[in-house]
Amino acid sequence: MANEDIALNSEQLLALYHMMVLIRRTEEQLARAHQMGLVPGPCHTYVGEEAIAAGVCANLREDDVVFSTHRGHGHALAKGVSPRAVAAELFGKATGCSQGRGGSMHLFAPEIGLMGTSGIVGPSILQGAGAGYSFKLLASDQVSVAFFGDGAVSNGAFHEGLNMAAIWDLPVIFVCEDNMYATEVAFRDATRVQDVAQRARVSYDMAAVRVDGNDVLAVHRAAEEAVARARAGGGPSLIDCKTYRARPHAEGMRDGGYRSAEEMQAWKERDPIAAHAAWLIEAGHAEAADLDAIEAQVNSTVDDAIEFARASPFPDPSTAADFIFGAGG
Amino acid sequence: MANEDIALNSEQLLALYHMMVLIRRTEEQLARAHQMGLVPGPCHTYVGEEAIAAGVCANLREDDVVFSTHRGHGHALAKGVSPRAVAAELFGKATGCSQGRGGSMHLFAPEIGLMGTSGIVGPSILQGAGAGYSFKLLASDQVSVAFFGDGAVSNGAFHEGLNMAAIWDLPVIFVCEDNMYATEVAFRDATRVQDVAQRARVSYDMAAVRVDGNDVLAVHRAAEEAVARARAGGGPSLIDCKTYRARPHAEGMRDGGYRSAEEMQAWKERDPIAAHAAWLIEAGHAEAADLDAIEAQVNSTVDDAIEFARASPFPDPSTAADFIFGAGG
Amino acid sequence: MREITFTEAAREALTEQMALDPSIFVVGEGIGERGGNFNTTLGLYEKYGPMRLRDTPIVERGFVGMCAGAAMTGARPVVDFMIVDFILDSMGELLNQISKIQYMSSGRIKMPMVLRGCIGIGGAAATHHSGSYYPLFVHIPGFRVALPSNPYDAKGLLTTALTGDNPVLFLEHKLLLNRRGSVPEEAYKLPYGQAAVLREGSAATVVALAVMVPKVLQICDELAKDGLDIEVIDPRTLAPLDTTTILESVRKTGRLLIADETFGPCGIGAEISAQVMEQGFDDLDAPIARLNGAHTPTPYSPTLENAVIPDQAAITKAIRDLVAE
Amino acid sequence: MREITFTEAAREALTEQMALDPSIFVVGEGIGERGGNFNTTLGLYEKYGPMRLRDTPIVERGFVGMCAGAAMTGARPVVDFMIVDFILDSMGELLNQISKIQYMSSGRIKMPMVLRGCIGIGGAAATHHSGSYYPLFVHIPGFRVALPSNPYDAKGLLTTALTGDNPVLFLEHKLLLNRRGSVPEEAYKLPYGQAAVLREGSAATVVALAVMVPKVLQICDELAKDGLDIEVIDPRTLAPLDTTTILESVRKTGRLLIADETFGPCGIGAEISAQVMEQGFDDLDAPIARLNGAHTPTPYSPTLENAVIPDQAAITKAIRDLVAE
Ligand SMILES: Cc1ncc(C[n+]2csc(CCOP(=O)(O)OP(=O)(O)O)c2C)c(N)n1
Ligand SMILES: Cc1ncc(C[n+]2csc(CCOP(=O)(O)OP(=O)(O)O)c2C)c(N)n1
Ligand SMILES: [Mg+2]
Ligand SMILES: [Mg+2]
Repeated sequence: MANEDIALNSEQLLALYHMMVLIRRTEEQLARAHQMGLVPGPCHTYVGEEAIAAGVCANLREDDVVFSTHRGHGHALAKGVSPRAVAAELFGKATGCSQGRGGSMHLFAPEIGLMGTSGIVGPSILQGAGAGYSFKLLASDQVSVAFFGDGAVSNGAFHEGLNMAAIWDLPVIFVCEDNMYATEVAFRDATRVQDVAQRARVSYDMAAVRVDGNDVLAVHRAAEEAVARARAGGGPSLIDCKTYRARPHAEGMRDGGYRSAEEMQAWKERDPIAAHAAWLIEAGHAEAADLDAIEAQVNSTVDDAIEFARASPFPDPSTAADFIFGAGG
Repeated sequence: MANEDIALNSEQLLALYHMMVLIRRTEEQLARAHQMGLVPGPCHTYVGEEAIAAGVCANLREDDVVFSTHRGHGHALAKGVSPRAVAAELFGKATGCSQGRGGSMHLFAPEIGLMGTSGIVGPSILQGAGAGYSFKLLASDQVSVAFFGDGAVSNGAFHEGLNMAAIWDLPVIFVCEDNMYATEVAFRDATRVQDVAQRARVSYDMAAVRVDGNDVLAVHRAAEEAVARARAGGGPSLIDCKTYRARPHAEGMRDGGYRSAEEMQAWKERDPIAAHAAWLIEAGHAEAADLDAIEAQVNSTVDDAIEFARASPFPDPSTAADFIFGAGG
Repeated sequence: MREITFTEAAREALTEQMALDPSIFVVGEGIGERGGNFNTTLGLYEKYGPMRLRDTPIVERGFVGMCAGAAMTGARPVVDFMIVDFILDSMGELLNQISKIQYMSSGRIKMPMVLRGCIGIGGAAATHHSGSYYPLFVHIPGFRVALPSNPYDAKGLLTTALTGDNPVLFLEHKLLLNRRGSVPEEAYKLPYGQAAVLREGSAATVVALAVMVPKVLQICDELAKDGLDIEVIDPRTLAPLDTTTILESVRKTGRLLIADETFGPCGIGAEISAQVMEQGFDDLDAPIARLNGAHTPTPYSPTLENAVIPDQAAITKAIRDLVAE
Repeated sequence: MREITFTEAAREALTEQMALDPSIFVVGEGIGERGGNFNTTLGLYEKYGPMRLRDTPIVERGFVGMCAGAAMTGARPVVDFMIVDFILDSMGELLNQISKIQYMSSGRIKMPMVLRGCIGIGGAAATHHSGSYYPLFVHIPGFRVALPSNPYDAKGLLTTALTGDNPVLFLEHKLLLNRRGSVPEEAYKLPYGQAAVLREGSAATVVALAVMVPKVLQICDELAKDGLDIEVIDPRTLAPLDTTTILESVRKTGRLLIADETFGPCGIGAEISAQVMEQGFDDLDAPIARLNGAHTPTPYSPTLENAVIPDQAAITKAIRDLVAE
């Protein structure tokens, strides 16, 4: 656990903990709801990877923007979308953040900078670059964050998106969540070079750093630097976060076969929440009771969110084709 | 001019010269024909870049395959397509290598391994990888060559194609013709990293070398190694050839504005044909008269080709929709 | 005859042809050891290993373009998209290369390639996993498009695709995958461009596509109880499209409805309607009708999802309206 | 009124709106200092510099996806494809993202984006530089599609596109670029979904698209000398499509031909035919006819190229046949 030069105060350190626990509990409840048939569509959870969304988004303003993936619940929550709005969306309810149009893979809350999660691998990188283009064009100091998995690294969108951001010096932070697998295809089989940060540096001349994605402080520090650089007009960065997903690719899918029990166990021992909890206590930022209190508070928030989702109405079928077009030609 | 360790005999060295001159004269005549309205469509010449096609293709067997670009006359000739078939194709005649269907950007001679030039930037890289896949699957020792320009390097096809060839160890030689411009967009504006060989090594872990693309012997040597590696099952290579196009992007387009007279002049002094001629004489492989004889022979071949093209019939309009489908479902 | 599912039937075609033709290989995400997200390649990796069952990175454009090169040089690629929405990143390779190379090379290069994937709306898959897209490939010259509605057709049409020279889109509606039907154990080919008359009738003709076929057939059984005999035609392939069979039917019934889950504008229904107009105008006793899904991206929530597809009530009404015209 | 070319008219619209709206920027290959391969941005780089006239590497997918993100966050991108065939590499971004984001976000994110490029067959450009593709964007929900046939419409439709919230395909037939016409100097908007009746007549209605408009008009002037008065309609936008004007005309003439250079199957002619069938069946005195280019990749040689497009003789014959039916 990185603990040199921690510039964060206890409140901020506990906020990171709070966010990670919030994501974890929400995901666990959504997984349960999925098993019970309350989530009608697919559900990709973020369990095990919470440190990344929490560590990155803690550095963002509300008017900064995030473009996310099929595994986007954690990004949505960390960007400030309420657990109610996320849960209701997965339940297919009118009160969901996408009014029931989207589900797990299409979460939208543009008012607070969540510009969408996506069922297609790749576009978040390009759209993230494009928001950076907007901000530079309009002389805003907003920044843009594009999350993507190791599965996107071999895709042309990675190559084209990073290159554009680099040559035009765009205020974008590319966050690679390398959890070693794309569904069941191992990253080591998808490319010979898994050091994504090195590729960003050598092929695109982009500032890039590789961090332990299960260490929320390491992620936070890398993101803080990257955000500051982008906001100051210093151009894009890439943060290559090595992590692991603790649950199957999607709820209801098998989890064995392609990865070993030992591997899963080894990563379980590196759980980002447990590690941060231990560090908080050790470093004197909190006592066990403080963490228990956070846990309790989160549990009631998430229970409320699930209950809200359950009780909310389904969208009115007559609205199914609304909003395809905006104003004008 | 690289002259250490030349493993080629005089005949081979003169053959390289012959091929370069053949390409040059054919291009010059096609450019003239274009000005006269005899080439009805676009015409991108290879003048100034002859050393690359000549140096690479001299290492290929007839059953090896080449996938080329919009600037593909040189590749076609070097792969063995007759000047008659190339010229007639550009004239839109039934005797052209694509029977008049293709023109400058769609030259096909699959019988001798010219699998097509392309009006779209990028696909040659992917198709080249795919032929390598075939050869590996079918346990053939054929190899595949994909030519592409600096303009293709930032495209997703480069990233996806090189990566696939690398992870699956395919017998493919990627030949980048970096002539510093894509139409009028400079390579230095298209990416911050113009060392394409380094990118191939670092991002895809592929054998790669950077060569003077105007030095036919340097290109030949690099290609010889790459072909031998591919044929022996050693996987793909990239050859990054730095070169310059001596004429406008396409015939009829302006050539000033985006590049300076000094730059053009400096490269003119590095003309690959003149350089090879000087070296051949200096190294005692030929006398001026030998080169003159080659020149004379080429001139008559090319005159014949243009005359053949001019005299050939246009295709029968009733065949315009033939050959869309092959046999079966 | 034994009954097997749609997926099993298609897999049987693939298995048989892979045994016969060593140049066939499959690419896709998870089609190797995993056997495919929809079990399209289950058990094949163990037999044939990674060169013939090639798990890929997520590079749809890349592997489609790669397969084009492979098809041009003696191999016979099968691209398994899992969900056909992922095909869109490869449209350049498909529309500008794969569909054109036989033509541009004057038939000297073949392009034997199968492009398969699941289509259709269902299961709250939402808008990135619910597309169909077949009208796009009918519009562009150079593709064969197969749209089987049952296990028998799935096996026969896939076998034809795996033995011909052409790029074939083989599209599997996700709600049909587990449907069972009688399928011969031996290999057989079904011709492209030959529709199936699945039900004879005289009151009207319904051309139904993919998942609409079983839906329409069931409704017509109900309508028959009211004395309405509807003829039901499944074109089975959309390119080529068997207009002859449709025209013959319309000559008899005078009325035509095309029922298609995907979008109406410039869709298959429009094409069939225009062709029947051109060649069977005098046979028509009523305007040709089209029934399509709503012209909107596909929403997630079941209440919205149900609202965008033609349901039983809508189909029944469309047929009754047609007959009443 | 002064006469200017199609290209000048469209450039004027862009120039005017760029002056008014600092969030407009253009991306493309050679649209910066060079002013665009077709002079679409000539003179603008000097005024606005590289952030607003952005020369790009050859990354069609990349810059289209990039522009999606820009449009979502307050900018107004204009993507200049030069030749629209290059659009195909970006179909994933277009069909799965750009057309869907307003819908998926329930209208909270706008997608103001213009996608422009040259279409059409001509000049022996061959198969990679001769495509049109508009039926694809009419089939998929979420796009506006403008297909101007003259300078006046070009300026008005582009101005509307540059001031609305939606993704607009603005397609410029390469053989129309140098045609001249009267164009007001001030800015004006033309509504989408409003066809123009360019010639009144009673013998038959011809709906003509893009380059077919001047061709058809010229032929109809000839036919008028034989006493044949043909009504000619230019839909101007294909999405939305003004069926009302077409139906009104058919009510009068009873006969309809759709003349379109690009492919027939699942094309615009099919859609118009099907709609008129559905809503104007009783007005028809003859089957609706379609005239399209041959369903083949575009060949290079002039003799072949001419054979795949509907020429004067074919158009004349199609109109005469229709009237004679
Ligand atoms: C273009 C595209 N191809 C295929 C898929 C199917 N798919 C969904 S998630 C996924 C794996 C993604 O892996 P990665 O990017 O590493 O993210 P992770 O699931 O590991 O978080 C795949 C292949 C898709 N969504 N988009
Ligand atoms: C996908 C695509 N986009 C744009 C074009 C238009 N175009 C034709 S050649 C060219 C420049 C190519 O540059 P490069 O690859 O460096 O080859 P060079 O012409 O220098 O040999 C461009 C942009 C194209 N053919 N394909
Ligand atoms: Mg992953
Ligand atoms: Mg170049």
